[in-house]
Amino acid sequence: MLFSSKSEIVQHQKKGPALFRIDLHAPEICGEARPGQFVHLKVEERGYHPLLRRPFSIYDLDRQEGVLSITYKVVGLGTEILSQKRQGETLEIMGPLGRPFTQWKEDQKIIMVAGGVGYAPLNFLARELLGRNIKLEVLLGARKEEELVGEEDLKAMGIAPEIAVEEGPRGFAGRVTELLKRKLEEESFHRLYSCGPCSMLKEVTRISREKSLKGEVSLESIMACGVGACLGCAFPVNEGSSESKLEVSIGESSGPKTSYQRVCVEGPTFSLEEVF
Amino acid sequence: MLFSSKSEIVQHQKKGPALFRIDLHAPEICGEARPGQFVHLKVEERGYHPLLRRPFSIYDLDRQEGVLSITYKVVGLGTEILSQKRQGETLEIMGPLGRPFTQWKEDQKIIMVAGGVGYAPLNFLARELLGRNIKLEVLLGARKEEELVGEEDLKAMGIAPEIAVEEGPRGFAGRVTELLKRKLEEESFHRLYSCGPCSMLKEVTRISREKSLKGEVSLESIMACGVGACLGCAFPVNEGSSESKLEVSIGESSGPKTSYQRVCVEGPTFSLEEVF
Amino acid sequence: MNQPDLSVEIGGISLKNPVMSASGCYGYGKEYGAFYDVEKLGALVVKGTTLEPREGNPPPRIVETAAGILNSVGLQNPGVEYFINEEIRTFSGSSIPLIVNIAGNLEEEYIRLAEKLDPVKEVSGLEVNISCPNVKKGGMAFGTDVECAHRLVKGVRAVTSKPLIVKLSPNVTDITGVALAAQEAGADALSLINTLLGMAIDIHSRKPVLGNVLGGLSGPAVKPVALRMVWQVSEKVRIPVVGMGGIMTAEDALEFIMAGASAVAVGTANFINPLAIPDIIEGIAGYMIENNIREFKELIGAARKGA
Amino acid sequence: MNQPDLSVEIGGISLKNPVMSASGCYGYGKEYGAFYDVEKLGALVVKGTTLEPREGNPPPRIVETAAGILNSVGLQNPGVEYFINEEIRTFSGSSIPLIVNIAGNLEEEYIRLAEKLDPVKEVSGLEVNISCPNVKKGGMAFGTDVECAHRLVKGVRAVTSKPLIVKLSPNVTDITGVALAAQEAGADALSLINTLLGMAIDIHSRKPVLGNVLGGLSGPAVKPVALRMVWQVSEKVRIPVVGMGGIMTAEDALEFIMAGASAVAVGTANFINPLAIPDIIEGIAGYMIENNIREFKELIGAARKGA
Ligand SMILES: Cc1cc2nc3c(=O)[nH]c(=O)nc-3n(C[C@H](O)[C@H](O)[C@H](O)COP(=O)(O)OP(=O)(O)OC[C@H]3O[C@@H](n4cnc5c(N)ncnc54)[C@H](O)[C@@H]3O)c2cc1C
Ligand SMILES: Cc1cc2nc3c(=O)[nH]c(=O)nc-3n(C[C@H](O)[C@H](O)[C@H](O)COP(=O)(O)OP(=O)(O)OC[C@H]3O[C@@H](n4cnc5c(N)ncnc54)[C@H](O)[C@@H]3O)c2cc1C
Ligand SMILES: Cc1cc2nc3c(=O)[nH]c(=O)nc-3n(C[C@H](O)[C@H](O)[C@H](O)COP(=O)(O)O)c2cc1C
Ligand SMILES: Cc1cc2nc3c(=O)[nH]c(=O)nc-3n(C[C@H](O)[C@H](O)[C@H](O)COP(=O)(O)O)c2cc1C
Ligand code: FES
Ligand code: FES
Repeated sequence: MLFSSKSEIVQHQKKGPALFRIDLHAPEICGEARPGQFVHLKVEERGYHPLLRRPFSIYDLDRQEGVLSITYKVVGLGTEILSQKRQGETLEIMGPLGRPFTQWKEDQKIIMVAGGVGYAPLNFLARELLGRNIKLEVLLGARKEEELVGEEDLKAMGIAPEIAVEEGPRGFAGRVTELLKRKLEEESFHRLYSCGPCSMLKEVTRISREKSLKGEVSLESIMACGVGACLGCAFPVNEGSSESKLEVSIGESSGPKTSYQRVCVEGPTFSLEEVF
Repeated sequence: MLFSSKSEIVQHQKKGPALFRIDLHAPEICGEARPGQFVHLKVEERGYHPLLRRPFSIYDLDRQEGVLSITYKVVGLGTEILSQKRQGETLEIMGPLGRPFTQWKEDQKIIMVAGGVGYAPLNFLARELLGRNIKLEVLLGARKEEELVGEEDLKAMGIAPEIAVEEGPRGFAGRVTELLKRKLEEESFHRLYSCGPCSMLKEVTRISREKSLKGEVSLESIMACGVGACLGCAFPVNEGSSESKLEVSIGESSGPKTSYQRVCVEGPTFSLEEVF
Repeated sequence: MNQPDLSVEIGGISLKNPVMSASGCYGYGKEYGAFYDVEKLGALVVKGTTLEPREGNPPPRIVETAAGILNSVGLQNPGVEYFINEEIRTFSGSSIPLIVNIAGNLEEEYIRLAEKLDPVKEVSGLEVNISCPNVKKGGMAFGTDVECAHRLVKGVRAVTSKPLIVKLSPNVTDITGVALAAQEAGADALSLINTLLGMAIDIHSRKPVLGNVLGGLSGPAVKPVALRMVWQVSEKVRIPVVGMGGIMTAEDALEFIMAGASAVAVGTANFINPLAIPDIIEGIAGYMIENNIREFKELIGAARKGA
Repeated sequence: MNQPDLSVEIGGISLKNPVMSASGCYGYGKEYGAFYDVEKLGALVVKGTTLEPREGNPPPRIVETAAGILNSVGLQNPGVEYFINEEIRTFSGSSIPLIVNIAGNLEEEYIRLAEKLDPVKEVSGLEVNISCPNVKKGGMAFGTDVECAHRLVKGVRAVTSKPLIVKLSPNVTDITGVALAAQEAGADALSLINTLLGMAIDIHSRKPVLGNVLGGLSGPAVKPVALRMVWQVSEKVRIPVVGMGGIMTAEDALEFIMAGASAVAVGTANFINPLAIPDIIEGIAGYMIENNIREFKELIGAARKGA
């Protein structure tokens, strides 16, 4: 059974001008959750504004304490309401949802590329990978310095991420994809994991393909149900590369044949071959 | 100009199981407000649930401090949301609205009849009448003892109200209208003011008419605009007894000719001749 | 950037900005005059006026629904004679266009109304509310039948030279058909939408909530439907469209304008925010300044351009 | 009081309680099976099924509006063959009625669909979605024209003995006309409403939000309109009506039932509360216990009794 119930906010921290971290007591979800999965939160307890739940990646887990964390950026009404919740209040939460990142036994050296709050699902993954003694390099990008997410937590895990800030002045002054390109000129990796804005992921996919680097990305989409029932979150996925039964090819599309897949079930994790 | 803006909650007190008093800093409204008038409050600052404002009588005023009080009962979503507001938060408030109680110079002895939270507009009136050294008797009724409103405040003004609690055990065990009937058998008054549930006001009107006692009642109605623009709050008022220009007689009604008048402008105060 | 140019012309009526009051939601303008100078409006649309006085429907007349309200006011108004003899005076000094919304149950009523209002110089235009039940046609609204609508508008057109804005009902299968019929019959502009027919039931008393059983739905809940209809109609007609239905903010108004409306009207929003109309006017100007748009007209139908 | 009797019959299909899933909002039932036992439902209505597989519309497919959502999923489904060959297995052990929603752009598609599903024993009934664009009639939906609707239902009726629930579109002038036509053509029950056609515009990109421009509005925003239509239709027809549109709670469901619906369907609510359906079933039972109502049928049309 999937879990859907109220969870208490055990901590709510402001992490940046529009950045927050919430820790929720949700032992039922913690037990099963895997990196790359997400939870679906109801931010408004009364009334219908906003009506729908909001999806957030699992940022971190404390299985012992049964505490699940998310890190989010305030972008609209839902996240604005969320940001005003106080410790001790409860939130309706359902999860864990979606396809987790795949982890391969043979991988020894992995690169992660994150754009802003897109770092969220990668944090939980990083913790697991490090537990497996994998060599990990992380590239964090953002437009502005204050939009960077994860540096502190990575450092606590013993990882020094490389930083790209478009508007400077810290780290590499440009896009994180440019940093990735340079990195891949110098070094090789067994796998790439990435999450961030769509335009970034597109570029990451292109660069990785050029270098024949395999990996997975985590996509976002507007969601209604979050569990596969509404087909609202569809994303065009390249055919033949996935195993979903719902595949119906999209006739008009040029390029490789694609079919619409559910980001909430077949995703949000997709392989680099499947997308764009 | 009518005032419509945000006002700070300077105090919010629980007065009974479902009864609250809010004091708002609203000097612009305090200046002009008269007993019997009301304010229109927006209880939800974000979103459209509930969509409309909620009307509340002015319970008390401190003109010096610019503080306006309302006393309200939680009956649905709007009052529920209101009850969760904290001191220091703000509320959108507009007012003062509606027709105040008329006060006659010649009146020396006045009786008030209140049903539950219907006491609200009478409290402000009582304070003014007492300032004019009028002899005042107040009958407070409720179904249950905990629904009584005003006793404490009246006592502070030096008035000992008579109590009728339908379900006992305090005071007169029955309806406040029965108490009124008995009272009017024994004594006479120059004027009656009353506010409470519609069924009570109907009975109060009937009893007063029998005794040729003049006076005014304060009515309630579902309101949209609160300022006379929508005609949503209409109540059938006996013709000839009012001066509104909007009078259009209601053909089908039996009994005296009536026309629909706006509770928010021609009311909420109506004379005993005008209603029922 | 200087104050942007918000002016627009609707069927021959010049507005200094594109925001009007919606009929029935703004009385005769006096009520909101207590909050701000009503001369700020692009145009003042007053409430539905009938030939004879109307008492309106029994209460309750209002019930809240999710992000909307149902109303069954039922055209309570003192009649056109009273309007011309009494109310009109208050507009003599006004510099903004006054638009009178007219309604009836018979074609002849509309024609008589237009005849009576034609010589009144304070009146800048008529909004013909064709959502009323057509008594001769068994109670279906004039605005739900292409032929009825055409004949009605043609009849009114024949007796007045004042600009005619025909107000369409959304309770139809194909609003573009009625829109085209009104245009062909001589409408100078269209306004849409009127309220969607709805109801609510009180499960405790097990009765309909409204005294009149059915009511008209307005407010944010109807916005997606209103916007779709404005989009569909403005694609088909060559006369200007006034968009309304759930406009609460400048952003909402801009959606209608980008869908193809040349102006907007604001109804239910006034009840929640008495300053809604001036706030919306200011918000549109702000958007134009931010986006470096000099003339309001550039925004009309902006979302259609690529479509 | 004992557990009240919630059972009801809809066009020959016996339901143990009056709450079904709304088509397209509940997948094939598996998804919500992760939260509770789907056998709790009165009936399971699965998503719109077409003759050939459909890819659906380009994203974005969902946009939130005030108390509602617009969707433009566009009938994405793997086609009837896949349904019969693959999906149907999962229902073989099920004790609750399975209702398949069928859709097409041509009359023949509906008829072929009904023919193919007629012999499938797991299928208890067909819900005929007549809101689809009728390609031969220039794209207006089958359900917006009385004659089209009549012919379509008659055609389907002729090829299947399974109970037929005809699902009506709310985007019409007079829903009772279409309802009566469907009844006359042999429908065993009616379900209403499907989504209201709407749209939203992104004022920053100055484009329609949905990939498909127009979408269907559902959720609490549409409830007053849905309720009115259920009220109007159930007054006119003698076959049972399944009410839906914005039902979020047992109270909402009871409004539809008191308006005249014999059963209800729950769509959008599932997305917000995955336990919406069991909560609503429980809530209806609770209301009956509180009000000493033994048989669910006593509640059907309760608000009409005095009217
Ligand atoms: C699987 C998944 C995991 C996610 N994880 C995180 C996370 O860990 N941290 C985080 O900050 N955000 C995450 N998001 C995005 C997050 O769900 C949205 O930012 C949030 O729903 C916005 O809600 P809102 O009401 O504040 O914004 P709205 O007012 O709804 O929208 C504001 C803007 O954001 C866009 N938007 C809204 N929802 C989404 C969405 N689901 N995907 C993409 N764009 C959207 C809108 O189009 C609009 O432009 C995730 C999204 C998905 C699908
Ligand atoms: C002029 C005026 C002055 C008022 N003064 C006070 C006051 O001082 N203290 C106080 O507690 N209440 C007062 N009321 C009533 C108060 O406005 C309602 O109780 C409140 O609006 C209910 O809001 P809600 O969202 O909690 O209830 P809802 O969920 O909207 O409704 C709950 C129940 O209350 C009924 N109701 C809702 N609004 C009204 C209304 N305006 N009049 C009558 N019944 C209504 C509904 O029909 C429903 O049965 C006054 C009403 C008016 C018109
Ligand atoms: C209380 C009320 C009264 C109305 N009266 C009229 C009217 O007399 N004539 C008319 O054409 N429309 C009338 N309308 C419809 C509005 O003018 C407008 O078309 C509709 O409410 C949608 O806009 P909104 O959502 O901004 O309110 C009325 C609406 C409301 C809410
Ligand atoms: C995402 C989504 C998909 C839908 N798909 C279908 C469908 O395939 N066939 C159909 O007849 N109705 C479909 N509908 C309409 C619903 O079945 C229902 O009639 C409508 O949503 C109103 O109910 P609600 O407000 O409870 O959602 C769909 C609705 C939604 C929101
Ligand atoms: S959000 Fe409903 S299927 Fe993905
Ligand atoms: S509430 Fe609008 S006229 Fe009284």
